[in-house]
Amino acid sequence: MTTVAGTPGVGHTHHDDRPFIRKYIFSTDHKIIGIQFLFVSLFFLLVGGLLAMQIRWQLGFPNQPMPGGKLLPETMAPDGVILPEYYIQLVTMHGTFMVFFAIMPLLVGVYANFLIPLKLGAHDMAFPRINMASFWAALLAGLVMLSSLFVPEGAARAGWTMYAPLSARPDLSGAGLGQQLWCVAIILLGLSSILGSLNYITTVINMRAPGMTWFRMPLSIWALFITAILGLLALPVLSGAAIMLLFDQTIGTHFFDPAAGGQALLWQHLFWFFGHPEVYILILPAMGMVSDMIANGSRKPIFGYHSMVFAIIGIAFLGWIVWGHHMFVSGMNPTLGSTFMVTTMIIAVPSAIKTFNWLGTMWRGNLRFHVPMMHAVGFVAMFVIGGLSGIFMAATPVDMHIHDTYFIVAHIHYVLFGGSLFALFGAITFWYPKMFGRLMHEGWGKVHFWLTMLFYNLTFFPMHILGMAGHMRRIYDPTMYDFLKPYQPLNHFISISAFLLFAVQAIFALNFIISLFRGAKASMNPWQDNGLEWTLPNPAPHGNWAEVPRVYRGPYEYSHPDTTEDFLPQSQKLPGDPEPAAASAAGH
Amino acid sequence: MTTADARAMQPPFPAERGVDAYNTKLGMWVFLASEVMFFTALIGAYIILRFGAPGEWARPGTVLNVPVTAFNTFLLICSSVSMVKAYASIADGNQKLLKFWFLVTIICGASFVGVQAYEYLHLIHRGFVPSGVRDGSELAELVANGTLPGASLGLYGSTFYTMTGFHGFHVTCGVISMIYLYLTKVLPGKYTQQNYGGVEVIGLYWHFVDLVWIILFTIVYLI
Amino acid sequence: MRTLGMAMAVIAGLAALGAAGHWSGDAAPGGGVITGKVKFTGAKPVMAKIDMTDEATCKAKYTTPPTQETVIVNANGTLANVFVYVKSGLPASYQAPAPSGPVVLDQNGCRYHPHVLGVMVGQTLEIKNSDGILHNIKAMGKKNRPFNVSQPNVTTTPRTFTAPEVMIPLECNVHGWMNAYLGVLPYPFFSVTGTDGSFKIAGLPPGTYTIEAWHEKYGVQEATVTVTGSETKTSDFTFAAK
Amino acid sequence: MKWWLPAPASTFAGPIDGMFTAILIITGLAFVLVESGLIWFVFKYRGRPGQKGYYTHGNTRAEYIWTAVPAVVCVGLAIVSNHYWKQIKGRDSVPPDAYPIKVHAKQFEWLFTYPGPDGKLGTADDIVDVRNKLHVPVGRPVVLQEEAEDVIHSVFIPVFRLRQDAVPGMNIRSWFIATVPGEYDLACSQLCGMGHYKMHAKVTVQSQADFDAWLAKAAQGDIE
Repeated sequence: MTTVAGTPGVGHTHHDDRPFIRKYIFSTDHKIIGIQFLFVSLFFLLVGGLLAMQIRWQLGFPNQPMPGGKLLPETMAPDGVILPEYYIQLVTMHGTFMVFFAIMPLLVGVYANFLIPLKLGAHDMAFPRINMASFWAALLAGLVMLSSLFVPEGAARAGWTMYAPLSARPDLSGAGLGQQLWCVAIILLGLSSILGSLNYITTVINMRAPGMTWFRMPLSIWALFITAILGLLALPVLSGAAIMLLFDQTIGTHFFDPAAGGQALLWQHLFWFFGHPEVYILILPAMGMVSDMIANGSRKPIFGYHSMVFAIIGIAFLGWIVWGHHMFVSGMNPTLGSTFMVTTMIIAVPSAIKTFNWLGTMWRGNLRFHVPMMHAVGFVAMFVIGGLSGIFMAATPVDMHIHDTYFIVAHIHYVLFGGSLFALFGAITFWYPKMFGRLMHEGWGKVHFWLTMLFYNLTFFPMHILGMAGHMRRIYDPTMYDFLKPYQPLNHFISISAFLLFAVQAIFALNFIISLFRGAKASMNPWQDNGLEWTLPNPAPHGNWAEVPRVYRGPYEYSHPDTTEDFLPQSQKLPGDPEPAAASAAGH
Repeated sequence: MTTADARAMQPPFPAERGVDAYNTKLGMWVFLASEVMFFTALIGAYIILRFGAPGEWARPGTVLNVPVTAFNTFLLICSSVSMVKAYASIADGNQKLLKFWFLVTIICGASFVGVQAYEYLHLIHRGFVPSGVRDGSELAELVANGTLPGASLGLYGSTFYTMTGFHGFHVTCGVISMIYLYLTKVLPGKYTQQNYGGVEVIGLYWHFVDLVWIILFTIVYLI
Repeated sequence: MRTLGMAMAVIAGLAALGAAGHWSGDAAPGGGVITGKVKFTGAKPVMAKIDMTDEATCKAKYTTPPTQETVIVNANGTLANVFVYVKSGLPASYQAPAPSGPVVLDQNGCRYHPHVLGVMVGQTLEIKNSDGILHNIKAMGKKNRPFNVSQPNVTTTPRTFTAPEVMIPLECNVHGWMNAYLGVLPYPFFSVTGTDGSFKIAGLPPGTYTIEAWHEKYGVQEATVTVTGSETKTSDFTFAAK
Repeated sequence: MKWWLPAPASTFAGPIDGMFTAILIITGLAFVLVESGLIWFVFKYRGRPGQKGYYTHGNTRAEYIWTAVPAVVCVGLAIVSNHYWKQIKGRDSVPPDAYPIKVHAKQFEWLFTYPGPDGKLGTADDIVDVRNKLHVPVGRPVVLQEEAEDVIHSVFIPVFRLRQDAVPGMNIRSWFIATVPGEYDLACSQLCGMGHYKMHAKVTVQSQADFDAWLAKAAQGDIE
């Protein structure tokens, strides 16, 4: 394409007369789809949390009737006492819901949808209808997964990593239909992710507003863009693996059946080839949004923007060649283990760069501790712990001891909860006004932050100790091991902290819901941010801009010496700023 | 170029320079990247399983009917050629030839699916199923008298049906999409010399499916 | 408290043992009766000892080391745990009576009691864990829906079966030696030989029947018996050591 | 309750615990550096009205430093890790005179097969399928030959710092030298089904004489 001459700017901001169902249910508007993802994934976050509470009950109070457990059917918890097969369903479904239906859609489904067009100055996604299909496929996948908890024999029960042959053999796992539904839901989710990703990628490449060059894109968009590429290339591998698993379960193929020559490790290779990029899918967008929030809260340009971008790209690239570090003790060739160990050690470097750059951003800033900033700083503090604990398991000999123990559980929760979820609490608060036109309550937001931070650390930090002692993952009753018996008080303590951690999330939920109706009306740019989205009214209208905005600079020009204000929106023209080239080509 | 045409093939608003491809075309390329990964997973699994298989892998032609599939491959390659012809026709603004070559492509594609369905039925009749060889079938006898290596046939069935099945599924989706485009766009003459993005995009998909088949045919039928 | 529970479990287990000694399906009163003994010839095989050191609860329930129950030859030279049942011959119009009450399968001392048992289609099988330690019950039926459930403590799980099947193997994977066999039939004409090696199938309508004796190691034997009126016919089986 | 690794009982514990401690110190330093920096900045640079932040886009030199230092440290750790990894798990690391014990893992039991007097597995004098009891002589290399019947299991002996998955269709060797006599736990650490938590075995490390005596008794069928 050489010219875009004669194409007028498209404005949709005239009176919006679409019927309710097209506007809020079967909407093709990226913002509505983002909000739909938000509600749905918050629901699944709650489901995942409820499952986690049951896990913690069993570990803290083994073989005691769970409060409310009598509501569960006999096949799950007779007389309220959790059964071993229900316990392993709990750990499986907790992991599955949190990874695939809560954190991933919260980060990508919500914020890629909501932010990419808004921050790039596009009127919508490249393919709005495909975008809508992506949401409905994800919702369907979630409902299929949810329904699997209620089928006879119960849900999938081979861990969220679904290691074959346990997952492939109903006679060995004790679950037939539940395992199949897991595969079906994952295939649907893969479809949804691929549809979403191709949309995000196309939009970022082709639909940036004039002047929004690659290196003027906010880091959140960079992260979401790279995440979309990871998702695009990783999810089909998972889908392929899930299809093979489904065929093994249903039509008698032998992919993972060693008795007929199939290979048990094939599943692990396929799963982790997807799974490690997936881990970065779950953290990169959080890193990107935290960069935006930290720059905003520090009132300073981000420190080392380019190295931040290259760190994201580096992580994404290295993320493809580290999958074997999940398999050091799996029986994989030990020489291969050495290779994966080296790449894994190297992937720590870009994460370190990002951490130091965040610190550099705060250095000599003029820090504003609004709720999003608190969560962003909390993210950095917690991500550091999660990142550093990763080095223990990257060191292959040490991994021999801590693999598949609570040390790993602590690590993944420091990254996913301390990392991604803290970033999400911040992001939800930060972009809430642009979604709903109101602000979440500041005071309650801070209370929620401090209580979450406290109970979160009380819950997950002691898990490192358990892991060092050798406490295995996914065991139903640790008290039957002599070497774990002395640690039961710690399990007890963790469970109580976990219940309190769950309970204080009610503050967030109530703040979220009440603010929808009673929150203070937000101004157009309540955080005094530079992003393009803050030049729109609240909530942002369908079609976003009547006139496509022009971009004159990068997104982090805070405390610019030439301005009196301490922020300088990307679309604000200063004297001497040249007009973007593409804009003049458009012939306005 | 009129405004309407431009909208179809270019972003309908001023934008920073992206790549030299309109959204749908770029989107298709991106989608095909994900398809590559999907088939990579299937083919990768096949390679790993075949190299690690217990005993000998069935020699080409002992289970599968190679000549029939070779003909089918020829059909699919023809359809790719006719797709190029259709594209070239509309790029020249020739509606008539577009209609002809597009239809040829559909017919070749549909025939491919038909021949594959026939092949499946025939194989299942002979006793070759996804789980290996059906007891008491013609192939089971061959295994019993030692003409066919039996140990790896379970993997052979698993990989064969999964790979060719998903390829067939892709061809079927392509044929359905082409029939839809033919009825709604090609026949009513909605593609013009200035606006033929749909033909180009479905063509990309079709060439990809064709390419995958050539790889599959080589590694599954010939090697 | 715990001792009391254990004592009760032992009593329950013994009671179940007693009940298992000679158990047959409930049949309507009257009708023909087929009875007989299952004899055993040849050297009595030695059953392997079961190492229960790992499960103190179970080990404590035995004074002498427990052995496998694959072949149990009675003192009178007969074979126990043979499932004898009417394989065919019932008129198509035959209406089986409703099963009366549940059948109990007890897991006590890390063994199944009884080792071989039968239920009617639709009849409740109460699977009981008297040990209070984890057992799982894996039933790999081919005609009945397979199941694999666990019992981490003293509890009872009811199950019913939908289709006739001889036999469904039951096993516990926590204790590899634990296995049992379950026959499911649409009528009450089955019996398991006990400590005297005899079986009794009662309440048969007149007819000519094929009866089959099934043993987990020695396979099956068939016999044909004709019953007219409410007479008692005898049909003995003999299994030889292999 | 001990807030540290379990008491060591194999030769692997030395390097593994040493590496653990070293990494703990390195990461501990990084942790203190970052977190104290964070807290210091939070107080030092807290916002004051009417003030602006320091306008800078970064400092290449600083970025080089904090790229290079973690890179050097990580590569260093990788080299050390690899050194011990090759000793512990490397293809050729198993001592040729290691005493072989076959481990057959199935839902939810460990069955150990000991070579008889001839010291070789797969011969007639093997003591087969000893359930949930692993006896090993102290101070002598032992190699476990792991196989799984149904699903993936994992041999985990915390005091030995030993973990190796047992995968169906594979025969995986895993060796160690026990150093301290005593009774320890062996646990399955790979989710293998509903009885996973119950799949454990007792490990008895004993002197060669005691071990031989036990083995002789076991050969008689007296495994208790």
